[in-house]
Amino acid sequence: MLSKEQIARRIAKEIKNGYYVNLGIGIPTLVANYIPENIQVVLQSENGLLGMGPFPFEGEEDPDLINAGKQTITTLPGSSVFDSAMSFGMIRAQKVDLTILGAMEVSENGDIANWKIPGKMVKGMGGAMDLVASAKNIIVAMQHVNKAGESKLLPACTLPLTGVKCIKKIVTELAVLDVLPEGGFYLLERAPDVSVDYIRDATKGRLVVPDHVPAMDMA
Amino acid sequence: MLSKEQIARRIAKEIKNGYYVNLGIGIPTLVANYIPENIQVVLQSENGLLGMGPFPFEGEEDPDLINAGKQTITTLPGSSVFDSAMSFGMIRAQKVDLTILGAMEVSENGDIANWKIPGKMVKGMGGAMDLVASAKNIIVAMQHVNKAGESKLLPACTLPLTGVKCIKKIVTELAVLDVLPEGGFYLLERAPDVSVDYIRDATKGRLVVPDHVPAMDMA
Amino acid sequence: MIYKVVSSAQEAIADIPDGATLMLGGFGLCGIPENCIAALVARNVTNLTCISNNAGVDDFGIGLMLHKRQVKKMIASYVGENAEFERQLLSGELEVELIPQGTLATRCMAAGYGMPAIFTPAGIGTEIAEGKEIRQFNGKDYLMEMAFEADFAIVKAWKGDTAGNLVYRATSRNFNPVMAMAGKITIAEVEELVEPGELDPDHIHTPGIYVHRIFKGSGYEKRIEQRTVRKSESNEASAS
Amino acid sequence: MIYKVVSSAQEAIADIPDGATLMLGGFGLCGIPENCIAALVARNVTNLTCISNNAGVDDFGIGLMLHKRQVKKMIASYVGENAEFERQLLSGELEVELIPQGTLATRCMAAGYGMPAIFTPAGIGTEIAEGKEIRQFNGKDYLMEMAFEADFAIVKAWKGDTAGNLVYRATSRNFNPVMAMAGKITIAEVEELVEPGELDPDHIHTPGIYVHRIFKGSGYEKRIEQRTVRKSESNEASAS
Repeated sequence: MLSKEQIARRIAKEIKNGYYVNLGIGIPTLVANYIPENIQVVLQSENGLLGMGPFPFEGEEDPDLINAGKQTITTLPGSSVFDSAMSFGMIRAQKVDLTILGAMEVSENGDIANWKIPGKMVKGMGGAMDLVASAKNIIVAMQHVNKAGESKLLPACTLPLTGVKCIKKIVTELAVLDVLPEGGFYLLERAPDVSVDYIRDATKGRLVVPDHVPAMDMA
Repeated sequence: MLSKEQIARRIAKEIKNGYYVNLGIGIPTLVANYIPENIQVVLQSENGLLGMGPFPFEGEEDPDLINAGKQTITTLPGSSVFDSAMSFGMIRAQKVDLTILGAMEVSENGDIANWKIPGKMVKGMGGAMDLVASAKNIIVAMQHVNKAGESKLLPACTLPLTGVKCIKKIVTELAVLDVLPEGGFYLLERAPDVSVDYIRDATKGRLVVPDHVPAMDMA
Repeated sequence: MIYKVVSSAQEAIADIPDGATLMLGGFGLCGIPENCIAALVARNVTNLTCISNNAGVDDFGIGLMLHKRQVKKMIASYVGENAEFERQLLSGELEVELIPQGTLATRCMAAGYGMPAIFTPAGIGTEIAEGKEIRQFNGKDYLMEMAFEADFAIVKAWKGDTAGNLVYRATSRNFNPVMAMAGKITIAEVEELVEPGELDPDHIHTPGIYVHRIFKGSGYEKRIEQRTVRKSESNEASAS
Repeated sequence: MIYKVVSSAQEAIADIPDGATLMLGGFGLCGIPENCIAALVARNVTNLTCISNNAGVDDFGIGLMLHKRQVKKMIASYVGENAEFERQLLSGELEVELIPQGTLATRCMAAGYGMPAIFTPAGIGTEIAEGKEIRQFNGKDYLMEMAFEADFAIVKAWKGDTAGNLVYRATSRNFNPVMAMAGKITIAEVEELVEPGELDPDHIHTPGIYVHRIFKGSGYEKRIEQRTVRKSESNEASAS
C-alpha cells in the first residue's frame, strides 16, 4: 500500500510540462514536493496567486502571503497576485490545466462528495464546488476505504455532492483508476504489493479490470 | 441665444461637490473648463481613467494617455487607470454621478437618439448606449433646432434610439428643460435674450411652461 | 480629487445600524479589516448579516463579533476553525448560508460591475442548485446567481490615498477589491495613507470611486493561522 | 515558470489561418499591437473577422488590413475616422457588427472569467436588442449578451516577462486586458521584455496564465489621433 507521500509522488507523474495546477488541501499539497525539476509548472492558489513557492524559511513568514489552506508560503519569480474574482474566473475559464483534490466519496460516474457529512458540523465547500464544476482535468487523491473499512469508490455517492460527472482519475493507496466516460472505475495500475482481488474487494462501485494490471512504477 | 461655451458654462452649474462626472464629446467636453474651483469633482473617461486633467502643454503629449475622444490629455494627482470592463462596470453600477452628452434628438419621454442617421455612414455608438442605459443622472447638451430649423425636442424620436426614458435634463442655446417623469419638457429657464414664445416655436414635443420662466443666470 | 478621509475606525463605522448587511474582506485572517471589526465590537452593533469568505477564529476576526453575539446571519464559503461559531450554529442562535467561494467572489464583482446576475457551473447537481434557475450554454449547465450588495463593505488595503484609491499587498488582496466594489457605502482601512499622486495611477487596484470613507488603521496584529515553514537548506516542510 | 517567448511578430502570428476570428486590443490607435498588425499585413492573412473597439484609420492600425482587404467582418463599437472602411462597407465588401462599447468589453471579460453570458441594460429599447433575450431584475430590463471568444487575441502591453505576465501603461490599457483573457491563443507584444521576478507580482495586470506567446516589439510609432494641447500658462485648449 502506498503512503500519502507515495500517492502524492504517483500523482506528480500526471503533471506535464507547461501545466498550471491547483492543489487542494491534504495529500494534494504534498504533490508539489514531487514535481520533476525538468518541467515547467505553475501552481495556482485560489485565494489569488499564480507561482506559489515552497514554505518560507523560519523567521521569513509573511502574514500577507498565504495559500488556500491558510499556510504561510512564498512566491517564485514570475508570480502574480489577483483578486478572488479573477482567481475563480481563470478556474472557470479552464485556464488551469489540472486540479488535484481530496474526496470523501467518488462514484463510478465521476460524481464527488467532499464537503459535508450530514449530522456533523458543516465547514463549507470553500472553493471545491467551483473547482470541480470548472476544471477540465481533475485527479482525486484519496484513501480507497474509510476508517471503518468501507469503500469510498461507490456506485453512487451517499454524501451530499460537491460536483457531478467531473472526476477523471483517482489515485489511492491501492490503485490508479480512470473514471470511464460510460461509468465505472477502470483499473489502470495497482500498488506494488497489492493484488487485483484486494482492490476488487475494496471497490464497491463497478470496477473494470483489464487483462493485465501493471504495478505502479514508484521510481 | 447661448454660445456653445455658454451652454457648457450653464451645465457646469449642475455639477455638485463630490461628483464623478463623465463628459461626452463636443460641448460636454467644454464643461470641464467651467467647473468651479471650489468644488471637488473627478472626471471619468470611459476608455479607462478617473481623474482626467486638462490637455497637455505642447511637447508634453503622451500617445499612451488619451480620453474617449482620442484627444491627448493629462492626469491629475489621485487619478487611476483601469481596463474597459471595469470602466463600464463602474458606469453600469451607477458609481458615476452625472453623465453629460450630446444628442441629435430627445423625445418628451426622455428617449435619446445620437448615434445613427439612416442612409448616412454609421460610425457606431461607442459607449453612448452603455452610458445612457446606466447613468442615474444624464444631462443632454444640444442645439434646440437642427440646421434645417427643425426642432430636436420631439414628441418621439425619428432617428434610431440610443436609449429610452433616460434623459433628465436638457440644456440648449435657448433653454434649460427638465424631462418630466410623466412625459413633457418642463421649461426651467430661458436664455437671457430669448422669449418663451420663441422656445415654444422651437419645441415640437410637449412643452410645459410654468407661470414664471426666469432667464438663465450666466454669471 | 474628492477627499474621503475619516479620522478613525470609530468614525468610519459610526452610522452602521443594528441589522445592517456587511461585507468584510479577507481570506481566513489574511487581509481582514482588524480596526473596523474592533470598532464594531466596541460599539456592539448587533443583528448583523455578515458576508465574508470565512468567519474568523474563536478570538480573532469575525470570531470577535460572534463571541459577542452581534451576528445574526453569516454568509460564507468556509467556516471551520471556530468553536463558538459551531456552538451558535448548532444551538440555532446563528443562521448560516454557505456559498461556493468563486460564486461568492463573482456575485460581489457583479454588483460592482452593475450586472444583476451571473452564470456559474459551481454547484450544479448539488444542494446549492436547489430552487435556482439553471441554464444551458454550449451543452453545459450553469446556475444563475444574483449580484450581492451590502449596506456597508469594509475592506483592508495596504496603502490608500485621501481620494480613496487602494493598493493591496500579496494575497491579502483576496476578496477586498470585489467587496470594495459591492458596498452601498464602502469603508477602507489602510496601513499607510498617502496624498493623491503618491500612488502610481497604473497600479491602483481599487479606484477611489468605489470607496466612500478611508482611514489609517493602527496596531495591526496580522495573525497567522497556519504557520508553515521549512528548515534552512532543506525542502522538508513542517507545520507548527 | 512557463517560458512563452517567441522571437518575433512573424513567429507569433505564423499559424493564424485565413478565416480566423481575431481580437485586437487598443482604443483608437492607443495601445494597438502595431507589430502583429504589420506581420498580418505582410503575410496577407485574409478573410478575417476582427473584434476590436475601433477599426483604425486609413493608413494605420486595422486600417492597414482593411486597405489590403484582409478583413471580412469587423465587430466594433465605433468605426469613424476611416474612409476606406466606409467605402468597403457601402460597397458591401465588408460586414460590420456594431456593439456598445461596454458590452464589447464585458463580453470579452466574460470569456476570460468562464461566464457564458452577461446581463447589461445597454441597448434596451434600441435596435441592438432585436432578437435578444430581455430579463427584468429589480424592475429594470437587461439584455443577455453572450461571451466573446476569439481564435487569437492579440494585445499590446508596456512590459511583460518571459512567463507572459503583462503590465500596461496609462490608457493604452483599455481593451487589452479583457481581450488577453478571451483568446483561445493569446499573443502579447511588449515594449520591454524582462525576466521573471522583475515585475512586481502585486502589479501585474494580466497574469501569464492568460498569455500563450510573448515577444518584444520594436519600432513603435504610437500615432496620436487627436493632438490636443494647451499653451503654457494658459487654460485655453486648442486642437490641431
